[in-house]
Order: sequence, then structure tokens, then C-alpha cells
Amino acid sequence: MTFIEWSVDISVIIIGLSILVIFLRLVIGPSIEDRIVSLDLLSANAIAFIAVYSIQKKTTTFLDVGIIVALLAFLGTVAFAYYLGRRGRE
Amino acid sequence: MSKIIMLPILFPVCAALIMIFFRRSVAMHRILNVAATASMLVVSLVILGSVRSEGILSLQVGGWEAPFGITLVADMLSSIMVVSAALIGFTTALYSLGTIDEEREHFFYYPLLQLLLMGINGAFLTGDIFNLYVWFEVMLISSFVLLVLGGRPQQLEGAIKYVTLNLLSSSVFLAAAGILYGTAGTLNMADLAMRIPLLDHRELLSVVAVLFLITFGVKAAIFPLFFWLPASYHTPPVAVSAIFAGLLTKVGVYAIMRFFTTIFTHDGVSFIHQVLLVLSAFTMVVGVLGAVVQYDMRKLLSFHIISQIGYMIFALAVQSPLAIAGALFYIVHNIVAKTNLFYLSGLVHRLKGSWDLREIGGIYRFYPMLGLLFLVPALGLAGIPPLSGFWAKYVVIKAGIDSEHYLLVGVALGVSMLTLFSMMKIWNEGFWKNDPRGEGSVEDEGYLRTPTMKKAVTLVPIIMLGFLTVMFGLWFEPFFEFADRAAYELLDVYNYIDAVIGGRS
Amino acid sequence: MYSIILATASRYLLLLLLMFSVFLLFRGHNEPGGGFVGGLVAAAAYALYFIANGIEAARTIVRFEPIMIIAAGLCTAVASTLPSLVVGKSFMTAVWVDTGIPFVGKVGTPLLFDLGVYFLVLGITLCIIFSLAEEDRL
Amino acid sequence: MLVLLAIGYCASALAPLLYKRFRENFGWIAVIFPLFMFFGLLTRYPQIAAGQVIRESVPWVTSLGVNFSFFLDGLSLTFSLIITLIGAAVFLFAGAYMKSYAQTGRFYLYIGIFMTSMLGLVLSDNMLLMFVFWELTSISSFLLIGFNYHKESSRKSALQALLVTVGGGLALLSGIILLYTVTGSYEISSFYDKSEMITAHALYPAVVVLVLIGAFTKSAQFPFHFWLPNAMEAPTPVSAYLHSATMVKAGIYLIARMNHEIGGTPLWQDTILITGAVTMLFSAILAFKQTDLKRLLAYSTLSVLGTLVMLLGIGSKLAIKAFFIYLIAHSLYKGALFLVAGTLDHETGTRDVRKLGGLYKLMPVTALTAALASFSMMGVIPLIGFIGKETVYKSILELEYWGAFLIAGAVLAYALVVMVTVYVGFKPFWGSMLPTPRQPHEAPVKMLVGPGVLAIMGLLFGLFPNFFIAAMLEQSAQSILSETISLKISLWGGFNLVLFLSFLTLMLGAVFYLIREKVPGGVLRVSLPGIVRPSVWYETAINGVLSFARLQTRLVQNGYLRNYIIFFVVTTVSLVSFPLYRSAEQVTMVPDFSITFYEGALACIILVSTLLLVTSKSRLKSIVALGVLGFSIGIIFVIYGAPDLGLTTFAIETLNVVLFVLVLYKLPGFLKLSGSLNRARDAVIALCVGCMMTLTVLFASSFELSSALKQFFAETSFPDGKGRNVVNVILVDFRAIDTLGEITVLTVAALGVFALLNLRPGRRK
Amino acid sequence: MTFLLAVIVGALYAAGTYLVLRRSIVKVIFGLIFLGHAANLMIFTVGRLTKGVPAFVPEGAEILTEPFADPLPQALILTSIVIGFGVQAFALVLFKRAYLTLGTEDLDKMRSTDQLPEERL
Amino acid sequence: MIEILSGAFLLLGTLFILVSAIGILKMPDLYTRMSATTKASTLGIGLVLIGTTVYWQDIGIGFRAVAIIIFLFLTAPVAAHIIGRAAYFGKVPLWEKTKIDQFKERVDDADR
Amino acid sequence: MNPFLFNILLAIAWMLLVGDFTAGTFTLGMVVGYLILWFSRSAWRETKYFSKIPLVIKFVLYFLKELLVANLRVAFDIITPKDYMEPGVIAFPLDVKTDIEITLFANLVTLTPGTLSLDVSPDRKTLYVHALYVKDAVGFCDELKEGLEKRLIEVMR
Ligand code: NA
Ligand code: NA
Repeated sequence: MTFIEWSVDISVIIIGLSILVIFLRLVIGPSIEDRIVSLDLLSANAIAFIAVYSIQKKTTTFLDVGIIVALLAFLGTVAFAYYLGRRGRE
Repeated sequence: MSKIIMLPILFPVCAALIMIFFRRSVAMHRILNVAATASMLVVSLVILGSVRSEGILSLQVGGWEAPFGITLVADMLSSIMVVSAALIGFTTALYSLGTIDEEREHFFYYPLLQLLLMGINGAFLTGDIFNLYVWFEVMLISSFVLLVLGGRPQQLEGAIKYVTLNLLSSSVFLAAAGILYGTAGTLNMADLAMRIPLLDHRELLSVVAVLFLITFGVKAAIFPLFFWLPASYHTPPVAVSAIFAGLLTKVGVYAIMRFFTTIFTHDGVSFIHQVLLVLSAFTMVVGVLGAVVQYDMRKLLSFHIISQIGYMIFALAVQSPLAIAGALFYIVHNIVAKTNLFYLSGLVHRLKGSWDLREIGGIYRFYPMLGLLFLVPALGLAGIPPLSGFWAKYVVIKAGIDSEHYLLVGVALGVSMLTLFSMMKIWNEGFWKNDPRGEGSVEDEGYLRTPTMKKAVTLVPIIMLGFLTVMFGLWFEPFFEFADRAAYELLDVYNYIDAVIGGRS
Repeated sequence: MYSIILATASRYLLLLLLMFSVFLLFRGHNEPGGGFVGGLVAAAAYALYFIANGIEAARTIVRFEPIMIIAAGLCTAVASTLPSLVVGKSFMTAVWVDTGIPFVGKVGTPLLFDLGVYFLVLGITLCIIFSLAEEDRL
Repeated sequence: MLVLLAIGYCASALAPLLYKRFRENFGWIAVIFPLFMFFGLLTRYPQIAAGQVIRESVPWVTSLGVNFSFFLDGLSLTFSLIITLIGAAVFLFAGAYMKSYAQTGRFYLYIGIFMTSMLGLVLSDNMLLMFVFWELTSISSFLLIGFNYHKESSRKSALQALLVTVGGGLALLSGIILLYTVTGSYEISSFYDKSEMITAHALYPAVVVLVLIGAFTKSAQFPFHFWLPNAMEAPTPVSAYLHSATMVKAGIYLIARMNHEIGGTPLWQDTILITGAVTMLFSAILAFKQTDLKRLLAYSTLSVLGTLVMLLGIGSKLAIKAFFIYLIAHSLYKGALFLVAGTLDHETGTRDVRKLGGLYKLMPVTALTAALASFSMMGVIPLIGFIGKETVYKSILELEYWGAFLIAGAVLAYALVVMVTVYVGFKPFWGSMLPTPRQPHEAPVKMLVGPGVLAIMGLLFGLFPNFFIAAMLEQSAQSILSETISLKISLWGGFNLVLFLSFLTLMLGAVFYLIREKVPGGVLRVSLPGIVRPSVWYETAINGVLSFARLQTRLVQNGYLRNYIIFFVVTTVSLVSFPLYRSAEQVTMVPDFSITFYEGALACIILVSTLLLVTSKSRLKSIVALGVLGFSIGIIFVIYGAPDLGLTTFAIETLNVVLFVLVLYKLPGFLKLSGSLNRARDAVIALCVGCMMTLTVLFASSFELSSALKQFFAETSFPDGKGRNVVNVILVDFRAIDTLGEITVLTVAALGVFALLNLRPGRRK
Repeated sequence: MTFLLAVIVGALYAAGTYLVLRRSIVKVIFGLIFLGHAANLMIFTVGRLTKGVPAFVPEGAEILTEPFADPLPQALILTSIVIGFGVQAFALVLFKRAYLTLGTEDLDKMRSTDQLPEERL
Repeated sequence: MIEILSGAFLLLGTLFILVSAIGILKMPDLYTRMSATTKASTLGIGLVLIGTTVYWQDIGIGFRAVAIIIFLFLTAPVAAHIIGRAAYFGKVPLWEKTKIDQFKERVDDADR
Repeated sequence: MNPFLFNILLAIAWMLLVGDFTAGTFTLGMVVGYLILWFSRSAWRETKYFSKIPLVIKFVLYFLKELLVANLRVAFDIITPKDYMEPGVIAFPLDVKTDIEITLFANLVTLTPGTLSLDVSPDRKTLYVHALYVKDAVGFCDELKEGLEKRLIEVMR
């Protein structure tokens, strides 16, 4: 096992762990904003995971998925904020 | 020649496209809609003619040979169904001219009608299971929108049930198609017909078959999956109810027919025929009992749809060539008669301003021709000779007796009594009885003031379909020949396989 | 809830997202992407713009009635099926032009079809979002 | 004969138009039509009398063995002549009688259709064709009974008659089909030689029962008789024609027609004998308490119909002879009397016998007609009715076992009929004059000719029976018994037991009349307990069906969406479980259990967020959970080599969030609506579904899948599809038509949303 | 992982079923979405899992060689996802309109179209 | 050599990601959680992407990675801003040890 | 920014995305970029193009340093059990004026760990910042003004 393979494996585990931790925050909340932030963070971690996974599987095709996730996660977050804003107004 | 079979799919989408582009010009929508359905009718008749003379037509879409691409297949069954769809499309196009309000026309009523027909035609013509799913969805979503167009509370309420239950069935369809690919490795119907008998794990295909049965059962509105139908069919404008009543459930029946005669014929599914027999009895009975207690004309007619589906399913479950032919003829007869009855109920409503039979009456006295026009499909539906329904009923019952399903035959006969009973209920209450609000009420005058043109376009479809009901009855032999041939084609799968995989394109 | 920060950012992001959507569209035949995703991303761009700047601004920037975009998309997709008939092939058979162009690769009716899908998806998403947003204001 | 029928239907269709043109004298024009047919058929009389059978066949639905095949033999000729002759009388009569009704044109239309169908019925050689006409007579009868449709009682009676006769018709239809199963043909003439084969067949009892139910309902035999008195709601010409002379005889025709082919067995003979006898007696007794002219006649008709059926049941040569004579006699006198009743009703405005009397002076011709017909009905020499009665008694007396009982019953029934006759034929005309709602005077010629001719024919036939009818009846009898009978009819049989019985009958009749006159009115209102009245059975059945239907519909179509879904789910699970259980045996390979860390984490996230969503009480939390779920599924797609799917999932999930956000804050927060019991039930159902799907997935992926498609796409995607992204090539090329459908779905969805939001009540754009 | 995915599919189906049986229309929508996910994932699983090898013809190669993920189920799922998106969007808006028009989110109160004649007010 | 560099980037990046994950779990209130973590993860992802680029040594990949990084750096703060603001207006409480709150007055003004 | 320049930039971005630097790609990028710009032209009212590349580079480096340092500081705080935080919400008076300046500034503030732009006042004069380490409000503001804001204004004007 080369260093890169080793570090990839480690990275995958660490990212997986972080994802679980962030997900825990999503589950416990307490505020809805906490959950939204966690969701945003989860998608960010998904990008990292995809990047590492593309090295692990030696395929570049996955990276484009990362771009999409980055672009869209932001829209999702903004949409939630929009909702919160409206909720506040009414 | 086989290229012609894509036209029933291409015409509607093109027509719809043009209409959407020229959104504001409702007059153009109207003309185009009638023109498109009329030409679809012509095309479908040509297809039927060439299937009759040349045998099964198949078209490998995209030029990819079966089973790799998607094949469109027009065999006798499909062509008959497409002709029926085009016919109802055409009559509904006319009927809509006289009955649909301008608001709805502005909000894409006609394009939606076209796309509905596109979905229906696609479902009839495709030879690929997943493609069938797609056409089902096209049909379904168009029907959703047509159902709610106008946004009245009743429509929305009915639509919730319609949409939810149909989406559930779609989800089952999808799952079934997925498992089918996962077990058989192909989605082409002919290929499946060829492969399934050779597979080792056929039992799993019985699971798939049951799932398909469920999903098509929902579309066909068989017991106990029909609840969406009576909950919603009476809510949209009657032109919409009519086309739904005529065509949508029949697509489900068509699919059951196709799947359980062409694809799933291995012994593992024989229990499904037993299931179908039982369900068909319940469908007939529950449907007709639902009908006899109704006073809303459209509700009454809606429950009847279910009951009549029972007959078709019964015949399908019997599976003899005669039974299949009978089922097919039953479908066509029912499409014609049922749509016509809905048209008529619309006319009655126009005259009397109510759907409730208790509130109206006296039509026969002042509009005797309307009475006659009603009696033709009503008695036809009840199976009174020499109208079309008699032959339909006769063939189904004959097939039942031949296969010694006496109990079910008894049920079918009893149900036909109740059908007559409920049809005569409409007759007694709506036509014979005096109008409880006195004669010549305001609505009558309202009707009399409608322009002659509008009256004509509502009456022409009714007369056309009534004429067909009579024709089917009096001139039954040629129609039955078609049905008979379709039945033989269906039961002899090799024709179908040969036409699709054989690579004629 | 207008925010300068979001509004300003959204103008730049709009361009980036649109660009990326076109990129996805053209490249989809060879790599991940295609008309659907392209259209969806384009729609996402406008959705973002709408949330940040309001519905009028979004309508102005889209310039066309979403329904017309749908029609155009559907038209393109349907039109792409017609060359097959002209050349006498089976319905919807792909027809390719001999010379390709860089990055996109071979040009043919499937690409046109994908382009139609792109516009259609964009149109329908916009149609839905705009309708909802406008209803909301009333 | 097909041509004859076609002319008949065309003529009927023209009736309303012609009526508009001629109005006043339409009766005279209308009568041409039945007379034309009558004489047309009469021209065949010599051939038939000579023993010929005229056949004709035009193909119809050959593949199902149904053709327009007709035959004219003695039996059908007898019936055809009765139909057209009485038809002529009625058509003429109605011309005047119906003047007070609106829409007389329609009346002629229906009655014309009826007459033609009735002719078709008796002329058909093909049983299915006969059935077609059979049903047509039921329908035209329905329309005619309900002719006074503004009256509820008319509508009810019409429906009742229709249901009973059509119901019986359905039984007949099944009988016919069974008969086809046995013989392979619908042609009655082809059954002729197969009699033994039919009676020996296992289906034979079913055939008999079904055919007889058909016949009994049509001919109003007990217990299906109740519709006939109610059918008197029809205008009187209709009652005279359909419900006395012709349509109700269709069943009798059928029994007579099938007597040779499927009869001759104890089952057949006993059934019709007993049914006929019961009907004869029972309805005569019921006649006792009637006061309405037409109902009196109706019950007497029932009694006669019973007698006719009974005679067929006896089945001896003499009985058949009696059958024919009585058939003709009854048609003549009952037709006449009904028309007389119509005249009375028309002139006086009432049909209550208690209110009629002494009209002789005002209506002498009518009175004479009535008297003539009544004498025939009472069986007074020298009218044909007398011969009829004598032969009936004789044939009963021939019976060995039943004879004694039957003769007593027959005498009793006949005596009651005599009483009815007195009421209808004599009481209104003789005695003291009673005031009536309308001022009566002699009826117009049109109303006199018909009954007059019928009554006179009764006399002529009685005086010269052999000259007029014997030859035809011989041939008819032959078609029933298939042996030659020499029918020598004589008016006078000498002083014997039969003559004594005739005398006794008249005396008894007189006694009954006197008793009826003396009893207080209250007795007449006493009715039988419901349990022995089939009309009550009918009502109970209809109401029972209706309330069951209501109950069932409320139970099944109850409006609760979740109940519908439960039906759906439970059906699915229970139907799937059976083949799923069986397919478990075919599982050979254990699925892949290996799990990496991140897969486990992913699964954990999916499961937890699912749980989160299911239990969530906040909408936004649900959307967040849904987002997590969607993204996780996207990641699964990516991990397993489907980046395009991943891309699409991410994009759609995000847009879904936007949509949800736009829609959802208008929607309410979650309320806990279901009780815990419901939730537990739903949870169990849901778990069943889950298990089912899990097992299905496991089973389905437990073997190698070899797909030719996968290989094909891999090999042709780039060379032929010009694309390296195989998925995309599939979408836009291999399966492009799927995509076309799919974008159509999207288009419609968008239009739908647009319309839903912009087109709604109270909002204009 | 096939096993795990099978369990996930089952869980999604169960959750979807449970949710569509609720009385609140919002939950029903969530249920429908769940069922959509479940069906897609099911097709994916049943179409056999192949890890990390997407179906792309590599640069320079003419054909794709094993192992690679079966592209057909992917195409099917893609189609169904997009169809599901359209249909769900419509359903969502429909449910919203129904709520606003009928003034209730409780499905048990939406029974008027099914009521028998004598039950109507 | 390249592989080692790449691996180092990956590990460093994932370390930041882990830190931010812990941060979001551990920090006392929403604002501190956001403040602390969004950028750490952004930085971490940036590092991971650089590691990926280094590994592939492909210009296309490189620019895609750069595109993601730019995009993240563009969107992350906007997202944080918009949620933080919504939270504040939505009355999500501050940590009780928060010293100063100069925003409160304006929000209260707006409320009035 | 000049639309034409922006068009070129977009074309370059396109080439970057595509990873192919030929004339064909550039042309296609120009076409795509032009279409996009044309499609969304109403979003563009301003602005002027800048050419202070060295300033930009200097600014970026400064920012990266800040970013790294701040990140480490927070990371330390997170992984050690003890909290050193003294959070607060500060009203920061803005000198930057234009949309783009305000946006950039606010984002950069957010990106530096420990600080989070909450809102810009409607009159665009104040930026409300949540910060983790606030000794005193005035000191915090001065630090930010002298550091980030000043450099940003240098670059932008
Ligand atoms: Na694609
Ligand atoms: Na972020």
C-alpha cells in the first residue's frame, strides 16, 4: 500500500466521521437554522468525499458532480433562508 | 409503411406545440384541435387497414434494432385501441367546442387534450415496458391537469384522491419494471415473451406479474383499487369526464390484456387468472351497486365504468380466444357507449342546470329525440339487443359458459339487470318524470339561446357515437372479425415476436 | 428580506451557473451532464436570482415567457426527430453532420434533441417557480 | 320474411312523421300496416296448410352461428296471424282512443316496433335471433306501459315489467347458450332430430330451468305474474294487444316451440303443468277482489295463460288441440273485451265497475260487442270459447293422477273468470244507469270496428271451426308434438260430463258474482300476507338490493383516502406474498454483505433521516431531512458508478427544496391527527410493505444477470451513437422516445402548475 | 452493500407507506416522494451494483469493456427521476391549492366528492 | 513525490474538515458554530481539492478544482450571512456569554 | 465592468472549464459568454474595469494569511476543551460604498474565521458583524478598518 492509498483511505474515514458528526448536529438541532447549517456543511463534505473517492476509484468523472453539489447546495441554503425570512415576516 | 405508426404520437405533440406557441389564439386552438384529431382518426384507420392487410407492423424507433432500442408495434389489438382513442378524441374535440368555457380554453385545455391522446396512443403502440411507463405518465399527468383545470373545490378534492392513488400505482409500475429488467435483462415485450419461458427463476417473475397486475388494476379501476375513479370523475367539465370515462380505464385493461397474454404466460402466473376471476366478480358487483344508489348522473355513470371493467376482466381471465375477442369488443363498445352517455349527461345538465336526477325531469316530453339518443347508449350499455352491448355481453357470457364459470356468469347476468335498472333510473327520473320545478324552467331557455353552431357540435358527437352503437349491433360480424383476429394474434405470441425481433422496420 | 450581499453575489453567480449549465449541456454526450442537468442548473441559476432580487427582476432577466421557452424547447426536441424522416430513415434515427466542432464533438440530431431538453427543462422549472412566486405576492 | 320485418321497422319509424301529417284519420292509415302484413301472411296459408315449411336465411353473424333465419310453419303462422289481426284491430281503435293523449305519433312508433318484433320472435328459426326480438318486445312494452310517464305509478310499473321480463330474458339467454353448448347450433330446426341427445345431456336440467324461467316471466306465470296487473297502467290498446293477446303469449309460444325439442321429460312436463295450474287458479282467485275493469281482465288473462301452459304440460294430443283452440278463442274475445273496456274508460272516464251500469241505451253497439265477446269468454255455445272450454275440460279429464284435482281447480278458475266476464261484459251495460265522470255516448266507428270484428270472428270460428282454422292448427300441433294430429273440431259434443261441468261453471260464476255483489267493501281491501305475494318479494328484493348497495357503497367508497390506500397496499402485499414465498425457494446465491465504513455511514444517515422525517413535527425539519435523504441517495448513485444520476438527483433535490419552500409556508404545520391505534396499524402495514420490498430486492439480485442490452450499449455507444457517455447516448438516442415522453410530462406538469395557480374561481387574468 | 441497500429500500418503502397513510396532506406528499426515492433506488439495486466504474467509453477506446456499471437502469432511473420531479411539483401545488381552497389539511375532511346522495347537506 | 504531496494535502484538508465537524457539535450557539466552522470546512475542502489536482496532474481537473474552490469561497460567506441574519431576525438566541449586541437595537427598532 | 471584457473573461473561464486552450474553444466560449451576457444584460448597470493586478495579488496573499491564521486559532479553540471565546455582535461603520465593495468586504469578513457578517443596514452605512473574540467593540472595529477594509478599498478604487 502506497502512501497515497493509505492517506486516501484515512481521508475517506475521516470525512465519513465528520459527516456523521455533522449529521448528529442536524438531528439534534435545536434550531432550524442549526439544521440548515449542518445540511450546508454536509454537502460541502460530500464534495470532499467525492474528490477523494475519485482518487480512490481512479476516475475523474466524479469531479463534475462536486461542482454541481457546490453550486446547488448554496441555492438550497438560500432557499431555506428565504423561507425563514418569510416566516419571520408573517 | 410501418413508419405511419409513429404518427398517432407525433401528431398530437406537434399540434400541442403549435397551440402552446400561439397561446392567445383560442380560435386557432379550436380548429387545430379538431383538425389534429380528425387526421389522427384517418391515420389510425389507415393503420388498422394496413395491419389487416399486411399483418403486424413494427417500427424500430431510432433505427436501433429490437430489443436494444424501443419498438413501436401496431398489431390488431393496438390498432383497434388507437382507432378507438382517435375516435373519442375526435368526438371530444367537437363536443368541447360546444361546452368548454373560454377560460379553460385559454389555459391550455386543447393542448392538454392532445397530449393526453399522445400518452394514450403511445401506451397502445409501444412494445417496450419502460416506454409504456413513460406513456402512462404522460397520460396520467395530462389527466391530472385536465381534472383540476378550473380549480373548483370539488375538482381539487377529487384530484387529491385521483392523484395520490395513481401516483402510488405509478410507483409500483416503476418498481415492477425495474425488477423485471433485473430478472430478465430486457424490457422489450417481444424479447420478454421469448425469454421468460427459458428463465430459471420464473417465480420471481410472478412477483413482477402481480405488481403489474396491481398497477394496471389501479388504472383499470378493478376492485379493490378503483376508489379514485368515483371520487373524481364527476368533478371536471363533462367533456373531460367523457374522455376519461371512455379511454383511461381502458388503457389499464389493454395493458392487462397485453401483459397476461403476451408476456406473462408461464405457469407461475396461472393463479393470477384465478385472482382476476374473483376480482372481476367483485368489480362488477361493487361497481353496479355503487351506481344504483347514486342520483348524480355522472357519479352513477362513473360507478358503471367500474362495473363494466369487471366484465372485461372476467373475459380476460377466461383467456379463451372467444373470451379475448369478447373482451376486446367489450372495450370498444364500452368506450363508445360510455363516452356517449357522459356527453348526454352534459347535455342534460345544460338543459336542466343540475346533475341531480331528483331535481330534474321532463326532458323526454319536450326533447323526444334526445330521449332516443339517450336510450341508444343506455340500452346498449345494459346489453339490450340488437345494440352493441348485447353482443359484448353475449360473447363474454358465452365464453364464460364455455369455460364453465357458471357462478361468474350468474353474477354477470345479475349485474346486467342492475345496469339496466340504473340506466332506467336515469330515464325514469331525468326523462320521464315531470320537472319538479315546473316546465320550461330558466335553464331550458338558456339552452335554447345557445348558438345553433354550439348546439350542433355537441349533438354531432352524440349522434355519431349513437350511430356506432347501433352499427356495432346490427353489423356485428365485421367488427367481430377484427376482434377475433386480434385475439388469435394475442394468443399466438410467435407472430408478435417475429414481427418485432424479426427486424422488419 | 432583501440583502445587498446576496443580491450582488447572485448576479455573478447567475453568470457562472449559466455558463456551467451550457458546459454541462454540450459536454453531456461524452461526460457527465446533458440537457436535463444543464437545464436544471440554468433554472437553479435563475431561481437563485429570483430569491435574491425578487420576481420582477428575475422576470426581466429571463426576458421570455417561461411557457415560450418550454415551447421552444419542445419544438427543438420534436424538430430534431424530423431529419430522420427527410433522409428516409426510421423515426428518430440520429442524423450526424460529418464535421465535428471542438469540445462538443460530433454534431447531430441527438445534440439538437438535448438542446431542446435543456430549454424545456429550464422553461418548466422557471414556469413553476415563477407561477408560485407570483401567486405568493398576491 | 326479413324484408317483411324491415318494412315493419321502417313503417314504425315513419309513424310519428305520418301522424303529424294526417292526425285525425291516422287510425285508418295505421291499420293498413298490420292488415298488409296479415294478408301477406295469409297468402302463405295454403302452403302451410299443405304441410310445407317456408324457410329463409340471410347471414348475419355467421362466425357465432347467428343468422337471420326464419321459418314459417303452422305454429308460427298461427301466432303471426293472431299478432297481425289483433294488431289491426288495436291500431284502428287507438286512432280514436289515443286522441286525448299527447304524442300519439310516438305511440304508433312503439307499438309498430312491438308488432314487428313480435312477428320476428315467432318467425325466427335462430334462437339468438329470437332472443333479440324477445328483448325488443320487452323494451317496447316498457315504453308503452310507461306511456303515461308523468304518473309515478306508470313509471314504476313499466320498470317492474321491464326488470322481470328482461331478467327472465337473461335466464333465457343463458339457456340458449347452454343449448348451443349441447347442440352446437342456434337453429331451432336443427334441434329437431337432436331431442334425445339434448335430454340426455348433463346440462339438460339447467337448460330446462333457464328456458322456462324466460318463458314464465314473459307469460306472467306464477310467481312472476305480478307485473302483468300492474302493466295495466298502459293505455288500454296496449293492454289489449301486448298484455293480453300477444306479448304475454311469447313465453307460451316458446314453450310450445321447444316442446318437442327439449320437452317430453318429466322435468319439463311436470314443471309446466304445475306452474300453469297454480297460475290458473291463483290468479283467478285474485281476480275476485278487483274492481278495476282492466285489472279484472288482467287477472282473468293470467288465469288463461296459466291454463294454456297447463295444457302444454298435459301434452296429450287432446290437450294440444285444446291449447290451440283456447289460444285463438282467448285472443279474440280478450282483445275485444279489452277494447270495450277502453271504450268505456274513454267514454265514461272511469274504469271502476262499481260505478258503471245501464249504458246499453247510450252505447248499443259496444254493448252488443261486449256481450258477444263475453259469451265466448264464458264459454257459451255457439262461440269458439265454448269449444275451447269443452276441449280443456276433456283433456284434463283424460289425466290419470292429477285429473280430479285439476278439474276441480279448472272449474273453480273458470267460474271466477265467468264472474269477471259478468263484471266487464254485462254489468256496465245492463241494470240501472249510474252517473259517470264524463257524459257517455256511442263510441266512434274507429273504436267499434276492431272489437266488433274480433267478437264476430269468435262467433264465426265457433260455428265453422273446421272451415277456418283446423288445417292450420293441425300443422301447428305437428310442430309441437311432431306427430300428425287430425283435428276435427265439433261444436257439439253431446250431453256428457264435460257439458255438465260447463253448466256447473256458469252456475258457480253466477254464485260468485252474487257473493261479490253482497260482500261489504272492506273484504275487498283485505290483502294476503306479504310472504305469499311475489310482488312483495319483488319489492323486498329491490329494496334489499338498494339498501345493501347503499351500505356497501358507504363502506367501500367512504371518502377516506387512507382507507383507499390501505385497500391498495393490503391487496398488493397479500397478492405478492404468495409468489414471493415461492420464489424464496429458487434463491441460490447469498447477496453481497460486504460494507465499507462510508457505506455504513451513508446507510445510517439515510435511515436516521428517514426516521427523522417520519416522526418530525416541524415542516422545515422534514424538508431538511428530505434534503439529506436526497443528497445521500445521490451519493449512493455516485459511488456505484452513476455520476449522471448523482448530478440529476442533486439538481432536482435542490430545486425541490426551492419549490417546497415556496409552497410550504402557505401550508399548515403538522398536526397530530391520527390516534395511536391508527398509527400502530399503519406502522404494521408499512413494515409489511418494507419487508416485502426488501425481500424482493434480495431475491431479485441473488443471481447473475446477463443482459444483452448492457453489452450492446457498451459496444455501439461510441461507434454508432457518437458519444462516450453511454447513459446520455441511451437517453438521447437509443431510448430517445422515452425522453420525448418524459419532457412531455414535464411540459404538462408546468402547464398544470401554471393553470392551477392562474386559473381559479374568483381570479381573472 | 446489496443487502444494506435492500434494507434501505425497504425502509424507504415502509416510511413512504406510513406517510401516505397520514391524514395531513403535507405528510402524504412526503410519502409520495419517499416512494419515488424507494422505487429509484430499487431499480438501481436490482439492476446490479458495480462500484466506481461509470459507463463511459474511455478516451481513445472505441468500446467499453467490463467491468462497468449497467447504463440502462441508470437511464431508466434518470427518466423516472425527471418524471417524478414534474409530477411531484404538480402534486405539491395541487395540494397547496386544495389546502387553501378547502381550508383544511385534514384529508378526513375532504370527503364531499364521495358522499352518498342522502348524506349531502 | 507527487503522491506524497497530494496525500499530505488530503490529510491536512480532511483534518480541517474534522475540526469544523467537531466545532459544529461543540460550539455553544448557532452564531459561534457558523462563525467557527463554515470557513474551516471551506478551507479543508480547498485543500482536499488541491490534493486531488496534484494527484491527477491534469489541467482540466485542476481548473475544475479551482472552479469549485472559487465557487465555495464565493458562496460560503453569503450563505453564512444569509442564515445568520435569518436566525437573528428569527430570534435564535445568542450564547449567554455573548458580551456585546449592537445589532439588537436596530432589530428592535425595525420591530417597532 | 465592461461587458466586452467580461465576455472575454467568460470565454477564458469557459476554456478553463473545458480544459482546452484552442481558438475553437475560445470562440465557442465567446459565443456562449455573449449569449449569457445578452440574456442577462439587465443585471448590468456598472462598472469600470480595474487593472491593479499587483494590488490584487498583494491583497489575496494578505487575505490568505489572515484566513490561515484565523482558522488555526479557531481550530485550536475547538480541539482544546477550554473556551477562550468572548463573542459579541458589533456594528461596524462602513467606508466601502458600492454593491460590489460591500459584498466583497462582508464576504471576506465572514471568510475569516471568528467573524460573521450578519447584515448590512438599509442605509448601507453599517455592517453588523458577529465575532468570536471581542475584547472591546472599538478596538475590533479599528482593527478591521485598518486591515481588511483599507486594503480592499485600495484594490477596488
Ligand atoms: Na447525461
Ligand atoms: Na459553506
